[in-house]
Amino acid sequence: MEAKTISANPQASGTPRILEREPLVLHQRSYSWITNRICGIVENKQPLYWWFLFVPSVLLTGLMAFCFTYLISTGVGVWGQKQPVAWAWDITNFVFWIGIGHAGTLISAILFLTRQKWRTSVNRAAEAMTIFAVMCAGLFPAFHVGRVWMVWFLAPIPNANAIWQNFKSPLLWDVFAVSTYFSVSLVFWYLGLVPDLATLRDRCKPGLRKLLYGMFALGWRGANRHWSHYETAYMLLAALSTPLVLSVHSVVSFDFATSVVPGWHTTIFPPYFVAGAIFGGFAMVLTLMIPVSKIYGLGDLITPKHIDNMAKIILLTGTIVGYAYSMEFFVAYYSANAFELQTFQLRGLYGPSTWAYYFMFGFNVFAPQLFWYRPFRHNLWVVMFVCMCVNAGMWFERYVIIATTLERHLTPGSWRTYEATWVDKYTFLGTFGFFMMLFLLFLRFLPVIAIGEVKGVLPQSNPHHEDHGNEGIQEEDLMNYPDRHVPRDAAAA
Amino acid sequence: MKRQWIHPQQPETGKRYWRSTAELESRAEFLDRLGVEFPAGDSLTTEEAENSRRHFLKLMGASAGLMGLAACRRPLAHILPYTQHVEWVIPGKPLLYASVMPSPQGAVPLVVTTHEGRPTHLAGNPLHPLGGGLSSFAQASILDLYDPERSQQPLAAGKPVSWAQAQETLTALMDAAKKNQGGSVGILIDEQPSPTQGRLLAELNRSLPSSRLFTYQAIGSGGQRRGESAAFGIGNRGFLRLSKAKRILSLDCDFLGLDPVAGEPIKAFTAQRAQDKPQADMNRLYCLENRYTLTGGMADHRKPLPSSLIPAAAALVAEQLGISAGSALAAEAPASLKEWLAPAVRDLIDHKGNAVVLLGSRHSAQAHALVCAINHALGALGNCLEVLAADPAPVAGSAADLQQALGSGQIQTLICLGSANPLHDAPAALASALSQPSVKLVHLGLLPNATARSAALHLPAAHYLEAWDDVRAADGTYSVVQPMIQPLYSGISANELLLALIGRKKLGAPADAAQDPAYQAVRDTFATVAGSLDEVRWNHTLRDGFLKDSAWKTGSTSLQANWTDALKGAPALKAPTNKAMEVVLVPDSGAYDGRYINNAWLQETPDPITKQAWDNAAWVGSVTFRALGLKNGQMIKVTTGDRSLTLPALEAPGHVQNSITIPLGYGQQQLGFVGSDSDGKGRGFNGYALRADAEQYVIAGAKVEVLSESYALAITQDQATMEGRAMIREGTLETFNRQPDFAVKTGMDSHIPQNISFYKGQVGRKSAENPDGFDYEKKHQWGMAIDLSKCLGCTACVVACQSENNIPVVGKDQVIKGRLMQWIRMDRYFATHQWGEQKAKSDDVNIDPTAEQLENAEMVNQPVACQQCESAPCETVCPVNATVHTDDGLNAMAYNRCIGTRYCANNCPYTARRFNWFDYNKRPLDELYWGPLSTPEKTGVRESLQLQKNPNVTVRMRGVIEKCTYCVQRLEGAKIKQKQSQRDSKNFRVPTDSVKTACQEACPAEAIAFGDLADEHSNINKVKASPRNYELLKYIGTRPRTSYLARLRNPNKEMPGAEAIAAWSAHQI
Amino acid sequence: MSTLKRVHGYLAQFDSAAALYHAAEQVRDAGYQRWDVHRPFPIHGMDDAMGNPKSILPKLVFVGGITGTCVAFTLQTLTQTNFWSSIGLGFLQTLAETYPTVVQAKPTDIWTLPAFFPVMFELTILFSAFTTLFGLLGLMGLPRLNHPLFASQQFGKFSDDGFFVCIEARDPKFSQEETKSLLEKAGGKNIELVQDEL
Amino acid sequence: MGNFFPRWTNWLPLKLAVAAGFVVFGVSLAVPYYFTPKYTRVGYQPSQPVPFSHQIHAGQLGLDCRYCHSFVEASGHANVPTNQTCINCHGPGKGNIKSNSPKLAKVIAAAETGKPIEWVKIHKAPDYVYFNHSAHLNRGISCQSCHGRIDQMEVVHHAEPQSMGWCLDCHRNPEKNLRPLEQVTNLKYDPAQLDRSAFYQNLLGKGIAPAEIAQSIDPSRSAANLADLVSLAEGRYGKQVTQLEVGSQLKKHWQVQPPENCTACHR
Repeated sequence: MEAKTISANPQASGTPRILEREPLVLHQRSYSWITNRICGIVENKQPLYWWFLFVPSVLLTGLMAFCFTYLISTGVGVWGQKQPVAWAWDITNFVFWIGIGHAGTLISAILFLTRQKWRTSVNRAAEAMTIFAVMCAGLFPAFHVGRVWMVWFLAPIPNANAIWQNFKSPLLWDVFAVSTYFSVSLVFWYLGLVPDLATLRDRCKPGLRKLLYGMFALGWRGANRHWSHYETAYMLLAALSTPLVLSVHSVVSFDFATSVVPGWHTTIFPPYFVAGAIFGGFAMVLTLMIPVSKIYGLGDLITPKHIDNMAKIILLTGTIVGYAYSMEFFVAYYSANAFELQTFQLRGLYGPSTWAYYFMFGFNVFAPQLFWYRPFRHNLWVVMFVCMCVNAGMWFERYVIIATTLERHLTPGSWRTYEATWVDKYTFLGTFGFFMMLFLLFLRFLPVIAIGEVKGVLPQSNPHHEDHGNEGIQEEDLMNYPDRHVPRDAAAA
Repeated sequence: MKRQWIHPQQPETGKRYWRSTAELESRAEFLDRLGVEFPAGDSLTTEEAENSRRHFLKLMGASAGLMGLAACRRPLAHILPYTQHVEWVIPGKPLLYASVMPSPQGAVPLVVTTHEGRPTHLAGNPLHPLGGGLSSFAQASILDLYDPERSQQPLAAGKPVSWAQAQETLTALMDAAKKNQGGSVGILIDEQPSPTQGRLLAELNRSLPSSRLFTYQAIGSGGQRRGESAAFGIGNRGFLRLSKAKRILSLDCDFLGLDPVAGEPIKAFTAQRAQDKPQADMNRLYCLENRYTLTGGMADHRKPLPSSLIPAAAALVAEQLGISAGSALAAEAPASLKEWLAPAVRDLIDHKGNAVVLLGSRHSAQAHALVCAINHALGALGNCLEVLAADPAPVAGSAADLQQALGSGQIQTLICLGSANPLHDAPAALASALSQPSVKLVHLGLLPNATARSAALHLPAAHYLEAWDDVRAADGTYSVVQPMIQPLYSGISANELLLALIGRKKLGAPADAAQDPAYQAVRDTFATVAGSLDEVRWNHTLRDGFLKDSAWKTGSTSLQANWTDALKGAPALKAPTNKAMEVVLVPDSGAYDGRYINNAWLQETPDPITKQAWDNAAWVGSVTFRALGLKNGQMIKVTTGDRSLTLPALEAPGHVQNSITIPLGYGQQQLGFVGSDSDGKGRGFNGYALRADAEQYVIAGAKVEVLSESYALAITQDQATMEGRAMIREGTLETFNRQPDFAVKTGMDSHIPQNISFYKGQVGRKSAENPDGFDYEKKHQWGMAIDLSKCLGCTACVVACQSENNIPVVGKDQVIKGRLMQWIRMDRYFATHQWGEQKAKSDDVNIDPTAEQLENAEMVNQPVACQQCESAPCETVCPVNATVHTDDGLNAMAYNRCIGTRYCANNCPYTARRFNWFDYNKRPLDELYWGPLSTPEKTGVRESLQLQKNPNVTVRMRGVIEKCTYCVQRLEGAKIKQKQSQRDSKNFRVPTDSVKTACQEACPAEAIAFGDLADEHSNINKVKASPRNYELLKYIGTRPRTSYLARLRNPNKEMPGAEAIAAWSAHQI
Repeated sequence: MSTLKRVHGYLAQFDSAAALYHAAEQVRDAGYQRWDVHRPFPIHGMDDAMGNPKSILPKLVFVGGITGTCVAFTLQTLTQTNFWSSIGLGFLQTLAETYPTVVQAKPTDIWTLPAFFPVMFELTILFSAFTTLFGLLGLMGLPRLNHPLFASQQFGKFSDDGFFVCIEARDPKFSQEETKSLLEKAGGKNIELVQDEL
Repeated sequence: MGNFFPRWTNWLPLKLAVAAGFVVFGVSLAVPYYFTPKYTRVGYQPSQPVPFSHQIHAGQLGLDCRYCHSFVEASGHANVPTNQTCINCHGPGKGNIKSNSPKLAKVIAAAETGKPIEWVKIHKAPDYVYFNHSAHLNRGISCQSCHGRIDQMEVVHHAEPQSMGWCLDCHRNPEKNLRPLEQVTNLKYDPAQLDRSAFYQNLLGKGIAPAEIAQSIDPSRSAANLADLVSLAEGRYGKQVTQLEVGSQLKKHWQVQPPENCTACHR
C-alpha cells in the first residue's frame, strides 16, 4: 500500500527508504486546494505572460490566413514546388503537426490502459494540444491541392456522374484516418472535461459563464450512475484510441511506403513514423507544460517525476528513430537495388540537401542522448533545450523524407533542387501562431489539468485509506493567490 | 415538375466573342466549347468570318456573346448557324490543305489542319518527294501567324499610318524613282527569291532599268554558293542523296540540325542507323566541329576542332586524295588531326561513290571549292551527291556592294523584301550606312523590329499561311503556297509589295479574292513553270502541295577546268590559343537568325544541346570554362577587334578549347514579352555585334574578360549525366552482332526479381491463364516505341506536341523554377567511358567527370513523355479517380475530375506529369504572382492565340495535372471515323497505322513508331520485335506501353579511341 | 409565487471517500433501491458497495463498431469492385450508380480487399467512438440541466470535496424517520431534506 | 445554490437533436433531386426567336431529321441548319411557302442581311464532354433516345437528364436503345411494329450464319434457315418483336461495345 509509506512530513521520517515512491502530488495537497489552484487559473485575471504570448500568436494567425488566401487566389505556384518536387513544405508541415498530435491521445489512452497514474496531471493539456495540432495539420492537405473548391470530390457522396473516390489511394485513407482521429480525440477530450466543467459551473456566479459551463457540463451530478458508466466509457475510448493512434501515423506513412519512389518505398516506415510521432509529441508536451507549470505555479501537480518520465520516453523513442535511420541505410545497401542505394547516398552524403539530413540526425538522435544522465532529466533548462532540438529535428526528418527524396527522383534528367518561397515559410510560421492561440485560449477558459482525475490519485481518495482527519495541509488563503504566483514560482525553478 | 424558364434579356454588350468567354471560369474555355458542342463553324464570329479564307463565299456570322452572364439558374447560350452554307466546311470536322513553307533551304512541304477556317496545326506532307517530318521551326511557324505582337499596321518612321497613306508614300517614291530610271533605288532580297518574286523583280526592273538588286541574309551561305558555282559551274548545286551515302565526313556541317544541306530528308539518313538484325550494314558518320551539334551527337566518330581549322582539315583530306591545290591551308593542322583523319579518309576511299564530305554552309568559298573537288575525287558526284542545274538566282550585289553603294550615296531608297533585319544584324558599317538620314528604307516584315521601327516606311508582312506565293524545294520541285486564312492584320506579301510598286495592286484596297493580283501572279508563274495554265494540273498542284516532275535536271558531274582559281585568296589559318580565342557565330535553335525571336514555343523549347530556354549565352568548352574559373551564367566580355559583347557564359561539354560559340538572333528590343521580355530591353545578347563583315562567322583573335556579375539562365536540365542509371542504352554495331539483346541485359534489368502478387491484375494480353489481361480481340491496344538510334534530339516532337495539345507557355521565370509544361521532355546526357580522376567505369552518384572527359564525352538524347504504364503507379494514388486505366491501355487523365493533390506526379518514375501551378492560360506570364490583381487588359488568353487552340483538347485550368495521352483525341477520332464506316458490321478496328500521334507525325527522323499492338500487321509490332527493344526503368515493374530501342554506333576500329565508343553503357546499373 | 414543493429525498454529506464508501454499504444493506452517491472523483469498488450491475455500454459499442466495419466494407466494395454483382446483387451497384475503375492494374473483384482495410478500420473506430459518446449520455441520463439536487445549497461541494448520499423519496422503503436515522448512523452530516419547487 | 436552469431545459437537447435529424434527412432527400440534371435540365424549354415547330415539320410533315441537321451522321455535332435550308422552302422565289408570314420575318430578314438567327441552345453538354453524334447514329442509337419525341414538341424542351450516370447506363446496356439503322431517325419507332422475318433476313444478309443467330436467341438451340429463326424467336420473345430482342441481336452481331473509358468523352 504505497500511500502508507508517505509520511506527513518527509523530515520527520528520517532517511528516505529506497523503495519509497515519489508522490504524484507534492506537499499532500487537499481536494479543495487542487480545485482552487486549477480553477483559479480560469477564474482569475491572466498573468502578463499570457498576453505577451497571445497577441503575437493572433497576429501570426492573421499572417497564416493571408498566406492561404494568397495561395488560393493565385495558385499553388506561390509555393516553391516544381517538377519533380511536387510536395515539399506543405506535406512536411502536415506530417510534422500530425506527429505532434500523437502524444495527447497516447498519454490519455495508452498510459491509462497501462495504469500510469502520473498521466493525470498532463493528459488534459496533452489532449488539447493534440486537437490543436491536428487542426493545424488538417489545413495543409486541405489547402495544398490545386483546386481547393473541388475538394469535396473526396467525400463519398452519391452523384449523377456515377463516379466515386478511389479507396485504394493512401491519400484517401489519410482523409479517413485523420478525420477519425480528430473526432475521436475530440470526444475523448470532451468526456474528460465534463466533470471539471461541472466543477467550474458550481463555482461561478449565475451569468453567461455559468450558462456555458452549465450547458457543456450537461448537468453532471457526480452520481455513481454517472461515474460508473463514465469510467467504462473512458476505458472504452482509451481502448479504441490506442490502436487508432498507432494506425493514424501508419496510414500517413503509407502515403510514402506504398509509392514506388526510392527512399519512400520502405516497409520500416509505419513503426518508424509512429515512434517519431510519439517522440515529437512528447517533446512538444514538455515544451508547453514546463512553462505552464512555472507560470501558473503547478509545481506540486507537474512534478520532476512527470518530467523525468517523459524525458525517458523521449530518450527511448529517439533511439528507436535513430535505429530506423541507420536501418534504412543498411537495407538500401543490402537490397542490391541501385536506385535505393543511390537515393540514400544522395540524401546523406552527396546530394544537394545533405544539410537537412545532418540537422535531422543531430537533433533527433544525438540531442536526446543527454537524457541518459539523471541530472539532465531534472534540469528544466536542459529538458527544454532537448525538446526544442527534437521539435526542430522532427520537422527536418519529414523534410528529408519528402523534399530531398523527390529532388533526386528516378530519372536524372528531371532532377532539380527545391527552394522554399516566403509564402511557404510564413504559412508554416502562421500555423504556429494558430496553434499557440488555441492553446492559450484553452488555458484561459478550461481547466488545464484534469481536476477529477488528479483527486482520484490522491492517497486520501482511496476508500480503504483509513487515516481520517488528515485532509492535507490547509494552504494559506487562496483569494489573493493570482497576483503573486508568477515571479516567485518562476524564480523557484 | 415543370418550370417556366424565363430568361432575362441578354445584356447587349458590344463585347467580342473571346472577351466574353475569357470572363468565364477558364474551364469554360470558349474553344473547348467549340470542339464540344457547336464548333466554330456553326457559330462563327465576325472576326473569324473575316479571317476565313473562304470570305468571298459571303459566309456571315454574328458576334453576339455565346454566353450571356445573366444570372439565371442556367446561363443562356446561343447557336449562330451560317446563313449561307460554306463549301467544304462540315461544322466540327477539320479541313486539311497541302501547302509549303518558304525557308532559307527551300520549300518545306506541309499539311495544314484548319478548323472552320482557323489553321491550328502543321504536319509534313508525305506525298512530296522531300516530304517527311518537320523541323521545330516549321512546326512552330504557325504560332507566328497568331503572334499578338506581330506588326499590325504600316509605320512611317515608327509612327503608325493608314494603308492609304502607305500607298501614297509608295507612289510618290516610285514617281521620284522613275525620273532617273530608278538609279537611286536598291532592292534587298534573300539569296533565294521565290519564282514569282523573281519574275516580278524582273518586271520591276523593266520599269526601273537602272535599279539595283542586293542580297543579304543575316545568316547567309554566299561562300558555299560561290564555291559550288566555281567548281560545278554557275547555278549548279549539289544535292545530297543521304540514302546512298554510306560514309559521311562532316566538316562543321550540322546537316541534321541547323545547317541543312540540299538533299534528301533526314529520314533517309536515320533509316540506315536502325539495325534490327545482326550482321547488318550501317552507314558511318565522322564529324569535326568546335561545339556539339545534333550531327555531332549522331556521329560515330567525333573530334572537337576549332572552326578556324576546318579548312585545314579539308586540305588534309584533299592531300590524302592527291589534290595538292589547297595544301597551303593544311599547314596549321595539328598532328592529332592528321592521325584522326588518316583512317577516316581511308574508310571514305574504301567506299568510293558512296562516301561524301560535307562542309558547313558558312565556310569560305575557297574551302567549299576544295570540298567539291574532294567529293569529285571520292566519286560522290552523280552518286550520293547529285549535281542539279538550278535556275540561276538573279544577279545581285553582296552586302559589301550595298554598303559601298549606300556610302557613295548612289542608293537613296532601299526596299527590303527579305527576311533580314539589317539594323539589328548587319555589320556596324552597313548598319550605319543604312541609318543615314539621306537613305529611305522601305521595309516589309512580320515583326516591328529595329529596321521596321526606323524605316521610312514599314509594311506589315503577311504570314505565309495568309498569302499566295510559290517556292521551289531543295531539289527544285515547284510548290504553291496557298493562304489558309485572310491576313489577320491585313499584311501583304513580298509579291504584293512588288505588284504595288509595279502598280498592279493598290494597298489598303479590299482585294476581291477571285481577281487578287498576287493570286494571278502566282498562276502566271505556274503557267511558265508547268508550261501552260492547265486548270487540272493547277488543282492537282494545290491538292498535292507540289507540281509533279518539276524538279531540276541533273547537271554535269565533272569539275570546272579552272576550279583551282577559286582557291586563290584563301585567308591564312591560325589555331586559337587561350590568348587569342576564336568566336564562332551560329544559328540558334530557337531564334534561327532572329526571325523566330517572337515565337513563344521556340523560345520555351530548350536548346537540344545546352538545354537553355528563352535566351542565348556564350558556350565555352569545359576545359576553358574551368580554366577561367567560370560559373554558369557568369558574365564575360568578349572582344574582337574594336567590337565587344558582354554576355553570360555557359559550360558546354564536347566544346573545343579556346573557342566560344555564340548563337545568333537575340538581343532584339521592344518586341513585347516574348521577343524582348516584359521590360522590352531585349532577350539574350546580340552576337551579330561581334562581326566585321556580313560573311564572317568565325572570328579569330578574340579576348575574353571574366566579369563578376551573373545572369539568370533558364536551364531545363540540371543533371548532365545518368549517374550510371541505364536510361539510355547504347552499343556498337559489333556488340550488337555479338549479342543482339544487349540492351535487355543491361544493368539491373538482367536480374529483376520475380514480381510476386497474390492477384493477377490487368496486365499483358488476356488469355486463359491471364483472364484479367487486356483484351486484344475486341479492343485496340495502343503502344509506342522510340528508336534512339534514329532520334536526333531535335525537339520537333516537343513543339508538335505543344501545338496539338494546347500546352501553355509558362515564361522564363517559371522555366527557371522548374515548371516547364511541355509534355515531352528531351533528356540530354553526356557519357564517357572513364569517369573522374579515378577513371571509374561507371558514373556513380559521387563521381564527376573531369573537364577533359567532358570535352570528349558522347552526347545522347532521349525523349521522355508519359510511358502509359500498364501498371501505372500514378493511378492508384489518386484519391478521386481522376486518372485511371482504359481498356485500350491508356493511362487516362480526366482534367475535370482532378483536384490537384500532385501525388501522381510524385509517384511517376518518369516525372512525366505536369502541374498547372498558375493560370498560365488566363493570367499574363509576367504577372503570374499578382493573382487576381493582374492587369485586366492583359488577363485572359490573347484573342489571336485562342484561334490557334485545338478544339478537340481541353484547355486546362490552374490546379490540375496534365500529361501525354498518346494524343487521345486523335485515337478517339480514328475510332469514331471507323464507326462511321463500320455501321452495322463487326469490323471495329481502325485501318492499320492510320492514326498517328503528333510527335510521330512531326519526327523528321521517323524515330517514333506508334500503333495498335492488337493489330498484328501494324508497324509498332515489327518495331517492338527488335532485339534492341527495352523498357525504361523496367526494374520498377510499371510495364510501360512506350519502349525504347537501344542506340547503335558504328565505330571504325582503326580510329583513335574507337574502343571507348559506347563503352560506358556496358557498366550501367 | 407558489410554495408548492415536492420532496426529492434525503441528502447527507460525508467526510471522506472512505466514509462515503462505508455509508454506501450500509444503505445498500438496508435494501434501498432509488438512491445514489455523489462525489468529485470516481471511487473504486463503489459499484459493489452500492450493489450496482456492470455497465452495458461495451455491448452497445461492439454493435456500433461492427456497423462501422460493414458500412466501410459495403461502401468500398460497392463503388470499387464487382463483388456485389458477382454475388447476384448487381442492382445495388446500379442503384448507387457506381463506376468501378482499374487503377494500376488492380483487380475489380474482391481480391482488392486488402486495399480497403485501412478505411474499414478507421470507420470501425469512428462508429465505436460515437456509439460510446451517445450511449454514455443515454445511460447517464444526461444532458439534464435541471435537477432537484441543485436546489440544495450544500450540494455544490460535490464537485469540489463533498461526498454525498442521496436517498430519493420515490424509494419504496423511504420514510422520513428511518431514512434519516440510517444516514445519521452511517455518519452523515448536515442531513437535509431536499425539496424542489414545482 | 438553487437551480440555474429551468426545468424545461431538460428536454431541450433531445428536442433539438430530433429536429436536427429531420432537417438532415430532408436535405439528403432534396439534394439528389433538386441539384441533379434530373431537375436542373429536364424540362428546360426556352422560347426561340423564331416559333419553329418541330411538331409540324418532323411530326405532321414527317421531314427526316437529317434534312435540316444534315451532317449529324458525318460530324461530331448535329449542325443547326443554315438559313439557306429554311429559305429553300419558305424563301420568296423559292418554295415560297408562307414566305410572307410574320412568323418567318426573322428568317427572311436573315437571308437578306446575312445576320444569323440567334437560336437558344437547349441541349448543352459541359465543355469538358466531347459527345459525338455520328458515333451514335451510325451504330443504331436514335435521336429519340437522347432528345425524346421531338416530333411531338411544339417548342423543344430538354427531355432526358443527359447526366454522366445516364450516359453510362446506356453504355452499359445498349440493347435498351439499339435499333436497325433505318429506324434511327424514326421517332415513332416501336419494335412491335417491326417485321421479324425481315429483321432476321437483314442479319442473315450480313453473312451471319443462322446457327450463330439462333445461338444468341437460345444457346441450346440451332437453326438452319430464316423460318427456324423466326419460330425460335417467337418461342423466346413472343408474337411481337421486342426491344430486348432487337437490341441484344444487334449488340451481338454488330459487335456494339460502347466505351466506358474516361477518354471516350473527356480529352
